Amino acid sequence: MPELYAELGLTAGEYEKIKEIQGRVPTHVELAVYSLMWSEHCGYKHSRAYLRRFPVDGERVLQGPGENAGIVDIGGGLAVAMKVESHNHPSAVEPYQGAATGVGGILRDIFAMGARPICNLDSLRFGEIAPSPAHRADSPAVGGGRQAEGGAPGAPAGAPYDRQRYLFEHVVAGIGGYGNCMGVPTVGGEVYFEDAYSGNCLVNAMTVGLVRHENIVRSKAAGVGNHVVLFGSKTGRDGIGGASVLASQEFDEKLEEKRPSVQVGDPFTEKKLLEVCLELLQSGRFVALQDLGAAGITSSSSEMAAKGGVGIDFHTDRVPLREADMEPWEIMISESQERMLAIVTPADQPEVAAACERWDLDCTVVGEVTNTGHLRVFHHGEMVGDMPADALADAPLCVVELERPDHEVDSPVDAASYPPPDAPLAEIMLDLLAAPDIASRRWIWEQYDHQVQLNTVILPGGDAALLRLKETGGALAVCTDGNGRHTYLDPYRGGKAAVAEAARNVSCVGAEPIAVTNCLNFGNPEKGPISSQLSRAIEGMAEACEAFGVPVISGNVSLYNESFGQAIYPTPVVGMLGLSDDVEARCGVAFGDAGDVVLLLGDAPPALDGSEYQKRWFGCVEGRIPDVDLEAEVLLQGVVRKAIVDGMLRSAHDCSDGGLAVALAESCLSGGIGARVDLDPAAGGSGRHDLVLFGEAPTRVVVSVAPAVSGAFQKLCEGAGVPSAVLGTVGGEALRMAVGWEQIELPLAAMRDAYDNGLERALEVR
Amino acid sequence: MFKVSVYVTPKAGILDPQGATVERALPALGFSGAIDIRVGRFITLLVEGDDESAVRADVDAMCRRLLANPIIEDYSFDLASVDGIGDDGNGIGGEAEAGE
Amino acid sequence: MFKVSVYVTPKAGILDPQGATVERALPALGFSGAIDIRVGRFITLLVEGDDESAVRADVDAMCRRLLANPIIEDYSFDLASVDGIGDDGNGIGGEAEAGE
Amino acid sequence: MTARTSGGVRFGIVVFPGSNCEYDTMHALGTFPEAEPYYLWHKDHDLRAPDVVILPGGFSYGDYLRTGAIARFSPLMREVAAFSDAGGLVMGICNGFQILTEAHMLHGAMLRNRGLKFVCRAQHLRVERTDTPFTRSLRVGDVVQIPVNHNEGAWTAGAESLQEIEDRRLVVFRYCDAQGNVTDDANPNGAVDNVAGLVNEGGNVLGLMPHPERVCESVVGGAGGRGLFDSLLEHVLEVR
Ligand SMILES: Nc1ncnc2c1ncn2[C@@H]1O[C@H](COP(=O)(O)OP(=O)(O)O)[C@@H](O)[C@H]1O
Ligand SMILES: [Mg+2]
Repeated sequence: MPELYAELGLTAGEYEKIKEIQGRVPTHVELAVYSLMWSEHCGYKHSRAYLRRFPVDGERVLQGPGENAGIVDIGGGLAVAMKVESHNHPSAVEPYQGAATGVGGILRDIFAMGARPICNLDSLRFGEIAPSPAHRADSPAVGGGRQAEGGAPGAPAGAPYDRQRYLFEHVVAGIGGYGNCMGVPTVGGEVYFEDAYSGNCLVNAMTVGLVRHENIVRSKAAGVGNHVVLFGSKTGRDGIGGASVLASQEFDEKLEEKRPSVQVGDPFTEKKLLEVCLELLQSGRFVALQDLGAAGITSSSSEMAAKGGVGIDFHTDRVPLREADMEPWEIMISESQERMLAIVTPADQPEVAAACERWDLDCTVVGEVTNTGHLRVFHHGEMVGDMPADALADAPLCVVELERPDHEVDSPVDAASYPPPDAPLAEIMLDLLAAPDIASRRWIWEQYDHQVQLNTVILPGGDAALLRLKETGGALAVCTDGNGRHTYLDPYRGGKAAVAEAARNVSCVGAEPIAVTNCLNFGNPEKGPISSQLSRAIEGMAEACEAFGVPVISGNVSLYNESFGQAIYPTPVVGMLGLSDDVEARCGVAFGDAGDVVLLLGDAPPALDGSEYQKRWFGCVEGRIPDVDLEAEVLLQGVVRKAIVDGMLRSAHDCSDGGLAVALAESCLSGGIGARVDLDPAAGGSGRHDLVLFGEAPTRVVVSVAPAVSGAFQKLCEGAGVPSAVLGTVGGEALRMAVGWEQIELPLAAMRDAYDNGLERALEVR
Repeated sequence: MFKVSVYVTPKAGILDPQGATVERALPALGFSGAIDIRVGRFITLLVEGDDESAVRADVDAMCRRLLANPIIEDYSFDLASVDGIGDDGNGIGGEAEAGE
Repeated sequence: MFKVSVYVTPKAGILDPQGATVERALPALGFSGAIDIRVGRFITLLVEGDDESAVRADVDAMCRRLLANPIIEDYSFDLASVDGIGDDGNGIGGEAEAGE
Repeated sequence: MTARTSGGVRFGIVVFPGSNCEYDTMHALGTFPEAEPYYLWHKDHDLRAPDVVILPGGFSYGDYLRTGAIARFSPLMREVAAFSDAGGLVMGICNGFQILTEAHMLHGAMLRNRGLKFVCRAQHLRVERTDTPFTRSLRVGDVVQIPVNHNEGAWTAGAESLQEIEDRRLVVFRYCDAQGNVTDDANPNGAVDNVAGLVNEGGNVLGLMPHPERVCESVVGGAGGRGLFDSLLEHVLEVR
């Protein structure tokens, strides 16, 4: 048995603790249950202490972290449930099914709260899918190409791109395959391609749901004698991961058959599950509701019992099986998808059964609520496990001594030490517009139904998606943000920047940020440098949330994202929810009429450190990203929102990847009209024109206004203490940029060709 | 030239939502007594070459790399020698080769 | 009890985008000389009954009405008698019956 | 078919397991004061005196096996067939169109999109016929913008004669570019002859891949779909 606990991922200390709690040597079922509940995934051993740093309270918060999803009040008797979750590892093994079941899982978390999912977002990271100029043999930049110290992973020339393309294409298909079938629009998200993710892709899915206050349901079991009801799909051997060592101990000769199987998504069944849950919630038939996610019945039943301070007796032999010969421990930990667990009073049971019957779903009473405080597992009447529910839900904490990663430095790079690329600025600009990290994501979102439910007012492709609220005339804005490169260079600043950028995106469409969900994707937390990245990223995120007065209402932690000992970039993904009272008071990124005045809000100096330009043209990621001035950020976003509400802005666009030049180009392309601008050659601090154009800095927004309101708008900025500078005017068939003595002219057609086709071409180049 | 028939099926134990849905639907159509329905793919192709064992190895590699997804699917295939390209008979010939 | 294997293929002349895509992808993977690739469905099921010709008629109706769409697809199937439900051998047996 | 003589125009929206545009169809019809939409459950046996039956978009039965293949056997589909045989108006949108072809209530069949990808995007359509109850308020040659959203929308005549289908002028909408040119570039899925929508011989059953219910309000993408519903309302109110 001692070898067994270790193979299950438990430490000797934890095993001793289990024996102490149980007062004896644990049974197979118990060991399986403990090992999962005390795993990082379910127990948050390494992250729980840091997560406490997040601000979780606020006037609107109806449910903070601790439930299947967080919930905030949005007025009019309505509330929004939201959460983001990772499915990184399953997607690396089988990208289509891994991504699909990731979407399925997060959707269940939302309707487990009683909310109808109204949109999905997806935040993705893969390895590079095509070479950068810095890595092309004939590259003018090769001379300037440098490898960062401390082992920052740069793309070696001729890297194998096929696997990354395969992962990317199939992940996108899987997300669409599931969300489209569910009738939930996928309206936003992000994707980056960095070598740091080549052994470990990230697939984070977020769902936002809408619920009337009175229909909110929670997962707290209650009422001794009530039924525990399992409904949805049958249970098979899906996703029985590490615990399959339990099988190998006993069934060595049958190991091949007992091999854990990949979870396959069945969105059709989930759609029926969604409808039946909402129907039954409407009529108040559930005492409590919980989806089955990681660790299946084990985690859902023990969490329901622990939250309610009650016990649950569970009968594994009653569970409808897909494969007849499953062992009790397999049934307890199976991760078969599209299943829910509910607590139902005996009086309501017939109604629940009838509704499931109507929707052709299995529905079985698999246990009852008890007053024991224990999760007891029975198989054909024989008790095979008996554990205190609260002990299961309370994994021991692990504390790791923090260590600053070697590659982190205290000062930014000296831009002067970077030999300027031997290429015209216009060429660099077109390359950046076509870069897989920047180019139009249309290829992705045309594979997603982004319109079903008839709420999508601002389509994917803008700063944030905007969904109207049919019930109130208001609107919700949603986006995800997180730049791993930035966080790698400085976790604290990167975490802060992720929240600030997400809030900025929401503000740019006219909505006020009201709640955050997040997914923390990091490497192995047992290593000091990784835990250090995790704790400091959280600190930065928390400070930013506090500055905006926005609570963190839910999230997910995905650790151990490493391959061959190489961790991914530390990647916090922030999901931001914004609220607007009036759907008509909105703004997009598109330039409008010729003659409109273009302005830049914010004056943070653009930097090379961690920029797309540094990565693509110098082949490295190094330095230290600029810090976000949160006070300035809050003021700037306030001005943007006020100007949108007052109808002053024709367009607003956050300046991020690719810097000011790319932001201007995107506003031109989106509006189908050019612009003529004059940029301050001293903005980068170093006198380098390339930095003025492509350097990156937080807290900057490009806006355009009609000439008649330009004066009033500048006065508004001045009054609020927000720096604004007139850059030029909208008009013409090209983007013309003057930087000091240099003139760059980019015809719309050339920019469109690069931007619109960049992603698809990157998938094809050999 | 060989005519190749490839049979791709969901691996045992792997959920097959299509099969399960068809199985549930059949009784309503008046077909009872059909169970264990699994829906896979049937791929036919013509492969040039005279050396059966070389073609067999090629087809096996093709199945592994493109025609089937070995993580969730099993495959098998038959080979039948044909005279010319024109032949498109539907017969199942040759011996089956189990994949994986 | 019979084990039934149903083969559904795109009708001759009907566009088969999947087959065409596979055909285009193969050379890049180093497989040349594979042509005329058609992707269809392979469905296996167990059907209760002792009377082979009755089962055959049933399966034919099932194919015509549900498993294949006669406007765009052809089908054929084999039957193999099996002892009990437990059997899930993968062998291809019985004689093929051309549909439509 | 029970004809109604007064009140609103009744639209019965059939809900199959896996349908997901029934709410949208209901909402869109709600923007027409004369429309009286209601849901029908696929296991029902009574259409409840509709003026028009709509088979909405979505993924009935998960689109498993073939799109529409299982849904067409729903008990209610027998009633829908009887209703259409008696001249009743039936409109199948996207998945509804797929179901109607599987049920042989419309010609042809659907193949997977030629790009092998799901496609959701704005789409221009050229109106080919206006002598149908579905298009009477439009003009021949009009270009309307109605989004498509499907994985298997490449209509093909299959074993049936394309020539006969064209000769009988059953095609009502074709995919086209903004100028109304019916080109291959403007074809989102590889449908034969750019067919986006067609009617039966009686002209009382229409199937179309694009989603008119998605474009009935300017705030979410325009009003390109209103013409179809306007036509139906006009027609029903006139024949009363
Ligand atoms: N990074 C985070 N920030 C805030 N809350 C978090 C974070 N990670 C996890 N949580 C919260 O911890 C709880 C457990 O998360 P998880 O195990 O992912 O839930 P589930 O099993 O429902 O998917 C949830 O309430 C979740 O919102
Ligand atoms: Mg949950």
